[in-house]
Amino acid sequence: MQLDDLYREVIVDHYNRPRNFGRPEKWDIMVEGKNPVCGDEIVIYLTVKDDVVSECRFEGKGCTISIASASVMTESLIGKSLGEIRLVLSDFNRLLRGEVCQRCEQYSDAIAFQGVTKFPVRVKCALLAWKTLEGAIPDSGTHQA
Amino acid sequence: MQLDDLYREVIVDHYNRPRNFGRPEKWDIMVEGKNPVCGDEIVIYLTVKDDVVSECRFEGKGCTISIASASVMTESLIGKSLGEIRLVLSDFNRLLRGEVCQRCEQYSDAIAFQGVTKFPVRVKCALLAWKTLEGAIPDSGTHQA
Amino acid sequence: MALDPRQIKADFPIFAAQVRNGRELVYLDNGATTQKPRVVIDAERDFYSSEYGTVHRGIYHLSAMATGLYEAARETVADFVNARLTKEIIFTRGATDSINLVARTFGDRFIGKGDEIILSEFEHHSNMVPWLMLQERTGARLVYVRSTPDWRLDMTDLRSKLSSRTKLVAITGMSNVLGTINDIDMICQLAHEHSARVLVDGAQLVPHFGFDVRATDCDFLAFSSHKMLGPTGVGVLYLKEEIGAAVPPYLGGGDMIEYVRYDGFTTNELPYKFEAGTPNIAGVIAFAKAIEYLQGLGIENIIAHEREVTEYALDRLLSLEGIEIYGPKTPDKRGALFSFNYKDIHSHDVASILDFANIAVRAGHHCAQPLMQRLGVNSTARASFYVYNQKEEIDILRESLKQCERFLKHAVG
Amino acid sequence: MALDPRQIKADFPIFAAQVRNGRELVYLDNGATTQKPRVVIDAERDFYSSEYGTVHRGIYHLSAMATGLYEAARETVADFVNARLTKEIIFTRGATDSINLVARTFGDRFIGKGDEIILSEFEHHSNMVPWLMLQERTGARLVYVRSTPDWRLDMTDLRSKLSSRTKLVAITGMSNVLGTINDIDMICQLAHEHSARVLVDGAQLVPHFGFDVRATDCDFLAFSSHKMLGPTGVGVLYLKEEIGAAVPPYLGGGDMIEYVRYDGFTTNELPYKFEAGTPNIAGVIAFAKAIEYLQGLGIENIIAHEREVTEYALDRLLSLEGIEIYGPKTPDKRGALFSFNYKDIHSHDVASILDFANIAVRAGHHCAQPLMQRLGVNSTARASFYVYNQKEEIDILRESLKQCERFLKHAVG
Ligand SMILES: Cc1ncc(COP(=O)(O)O)c(C=O)c1O
Ligand SMILES: Cc1ncc(COP(=O)(O)O)c(C=O)c1O
Repeated sequence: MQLDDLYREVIVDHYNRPRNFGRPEKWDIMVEGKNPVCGDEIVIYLTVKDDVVSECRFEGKGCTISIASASVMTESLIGKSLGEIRLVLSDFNRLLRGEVCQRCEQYSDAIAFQGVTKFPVRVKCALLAWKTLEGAIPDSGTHQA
Repeated sequence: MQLDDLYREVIVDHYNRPRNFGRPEKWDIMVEGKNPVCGDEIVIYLTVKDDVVSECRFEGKGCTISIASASVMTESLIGKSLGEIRLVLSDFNRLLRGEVCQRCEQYSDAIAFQGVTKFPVRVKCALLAWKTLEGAIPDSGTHQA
Repeated sequence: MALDPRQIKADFPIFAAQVRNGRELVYLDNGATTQKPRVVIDAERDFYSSEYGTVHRGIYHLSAMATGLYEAARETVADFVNARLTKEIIFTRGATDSINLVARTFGDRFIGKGDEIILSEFEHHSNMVPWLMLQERTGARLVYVRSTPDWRLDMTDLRSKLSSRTKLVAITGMSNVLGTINDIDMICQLAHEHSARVLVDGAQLVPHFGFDVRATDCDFLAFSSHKMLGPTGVGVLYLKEEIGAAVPPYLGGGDMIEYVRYDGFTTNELPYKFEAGTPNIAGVIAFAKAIEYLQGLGIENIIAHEREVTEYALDRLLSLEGIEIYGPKTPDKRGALFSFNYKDIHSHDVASILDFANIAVRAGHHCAQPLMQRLGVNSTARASFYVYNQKEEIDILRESLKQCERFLKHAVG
Repeated sequence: MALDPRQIKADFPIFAAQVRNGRELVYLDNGATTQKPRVVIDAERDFYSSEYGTVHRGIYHLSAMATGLYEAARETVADFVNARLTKEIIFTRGATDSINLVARTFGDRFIGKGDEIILSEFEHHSNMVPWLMLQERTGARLVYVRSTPDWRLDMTDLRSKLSSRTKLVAITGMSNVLGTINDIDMICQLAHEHSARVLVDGAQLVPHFGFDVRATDCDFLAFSSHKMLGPTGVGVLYLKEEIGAAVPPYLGGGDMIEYVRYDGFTTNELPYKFEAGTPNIAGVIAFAKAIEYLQGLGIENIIAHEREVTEYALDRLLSLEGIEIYGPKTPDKRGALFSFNYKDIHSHDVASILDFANIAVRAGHHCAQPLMQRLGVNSTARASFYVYNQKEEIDILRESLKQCERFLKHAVG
């Protein structure tokens, strides 16, 4: 286990230069998420055209992992249909549970978060944006015991 | 430590043939005591003439130690003034705390209860009658932390 | 596979430590608390010695490890009682604490004036006093189901007492005085027909027979670690998710909240909502080891052993002249726990004298004073068995009981 | 005599076990929980291995011994906090449980609608939520005393807020975020002038400075074993006898009763009235060993060590560029506990990166969310010290903090 597994260059890069950051002029779906334990907050804005995400932006405060993960998420959602989003969501959840996920290679830099599984306490950070989005896509069917 | 320290012959004798047992025709002071843990119950009856205990009887249900101790108590109180009773009470308490008590030799068979100190859980049994009486003699000043 | 108590005993350091006057310890107060196997003792020691940290909050290694072990213990318990969801398992201080939790949350929210709580006549004080206190707070009424002459729950009486007023049936799985095992499946079914919830006091039952919360469909199950080879200071409350979500919190403090403001707060999700403050981390982790040890023996084998001991004990003890046994005289639906009085020797004297033969039995009211009155006694002695007890120990008990009398007789001279 | 942390460390097995990448464990989360010395670990193991039994009820040898040890532990605690009577010491599950006990007994009996409870702005959730819950139950009001710019309690504000409506001042002895130590003597004096009771949350203060309940004349004192070298799952509530006798019981169950009937009950005397169910026997017994260990080091020496560490840490940390420390910047009336943020690195990242240097610090809101808002931050990192911490560890912390930044910078490329 290396600290670099957590702070992959690409993650730190997304943290320092978050993509799709900042509130857009208009949007179709807005959803807020918080982690009470660390005070992290995130707001996600989705614009949907013909059932396809045309724009996805976010703003918020958080640690390296939660911000980078939100940044990666926005990139991997743009151009996807709502049905596909559900798949991406469940794939990312699986990745963070340490399961094999070949498709994840296709989602922006999502695969970089594989190393986070070695830091169980940080998994929550990596999932903040994704869990938040999940709340806005009611049928996304990822279950938790 | 021997079981005989607890069940001295004289104690078992008092249990089998308790002295001053049974309710008298009349009395001046009556006081009831119970031990909720073991269900033991005791009632003590005192007759006082000119500040001196002329009669002391008891009735109740209990284990060998509590019954024998009540029996011994009645014997050691008869003929004593209320002031002397306080002394007897505190002496018996001291005996059961394992302290030296030379006067105790004078109180009927009280000294036989010395062995009970080796059985801390039975000390309560030995004290039931005495504590009960203490409640009826308000100024008896034995303190407990 | 039959248990081998001799071999099991070797796992429990106390038996080697407590040989007195050449006599091995015959520990028959398992109804009160059980001894601990080496794996449990070592689990606590190892945790403190090499991986101790707090749970749920720390980012650092030790805390992450402790959290992992603590939450794995919750899964072990969930699995053991077959809970649908891990978050339906709340760690408490003990069965008493678990029952009080239900009284303060479910009780205060859903049981009001005129509502009824049904109990048996043979509940432990821990499953009576919280309801008596609720009665004082809310004006709810306690209703007691009669016992049959054989000291079983009178199911006809239960049926007749269940009504739309019944909000809860709070009942012991197994009596800690009589050994009686209640028909929880049937009780749940009957209660649910009246939309009443069922709390099972599993303190005695669970250690000896296991429990399946889904098969019985009970709503609450309370039990204690220390009565099933685990450490002191740990208990479990299983409660159905839907209820946990609907009731107010129990204790206030760290971990049970989501957000706190100076003027209010919101509660955390299950199970944390009911676990305020730093939990008994080491205790919980070691408790999981106790469960694994029991699972290693095999619950089926434990049940078979319990049956065998029960049959033998009933046979050997009932045939002893002068003994009175309180509780069912047949081994069906009955645990290996026997309350008795011998001749007219006070139970305290019996216990003291047996102690001299290094036999540990309980004497007193067993936290069931009202039942003592029903039984017409002030106190009883009680011998209760577990996985490390051998049938031979019943013979030792029998012989030593006879000595009691001889001893007290002899002393008279 | 000055403490020798190197030597003390040798008493704590974890430090030998947790060497990672050649680096010794620098454990700086003592505010959350402390590590355990061998004497404490062994006390639990030995108790379970050779003398385990239940307390208060058993006639037999093991139970008598366990009861003796358990009650001796109570005396150790009574002596440690200088209680007038041993029975003023109640064993609970932890500080959180202790405070909830007061809220449910004293609170429910004596604090009604319109009555006021005074708190500081920097209470732990455990000393806020129970009162917020009481507010919901009874309509009592919570009143917060302002802090000075230096993050101390504003005594003038306290004076102005005390009134005949004040029923309780519930205040921390030492803040678990700011390190601030309150002037409990003065607070008790002022509160008592208004006939208000004082509850001291001693979770942080007691382990580091000891406490004298008679000298301060406080009415309640709550603290936890696990924050002072003892096992998890044990806490203490000291409460004045006159209060204990006047309030209703807390949990219902075994041991806390005198008599139980099917339709009512009477409570046992102090301290048992508040100890329902089988207690954490092994935990309590081992906790006494922890206190004895601390007494062996000498409370005066611990205080001196705390002072030395505080001075050095303030000096070394305040001089680090980019650090912000929350709490008093001077060592008087302040514990060796430092919340901080470094540059604009999130506290979670700080904690993760420090963890790689085998330094354990806390990150988050430290169960004081409202205070975080007052401080204008989402979270902080926190380094908290104890008897086994050396001044050198402050230097290690300082150097490693600098690495954080370099690490995250470097990674950007
Ligand atoms: C049937 C029953 N219920 C509840 C309890 C209380 O358990 P604990 O003391 O562990 O809280 C006991 C233990 O004596 C019991 O036998
Ligand atoms: C000031 C303060 N009060 C109360 C508590 C709660 O203690 P416990 O979690 O042991 O119940 C803590 C511990 O975090 C604390 O720091």
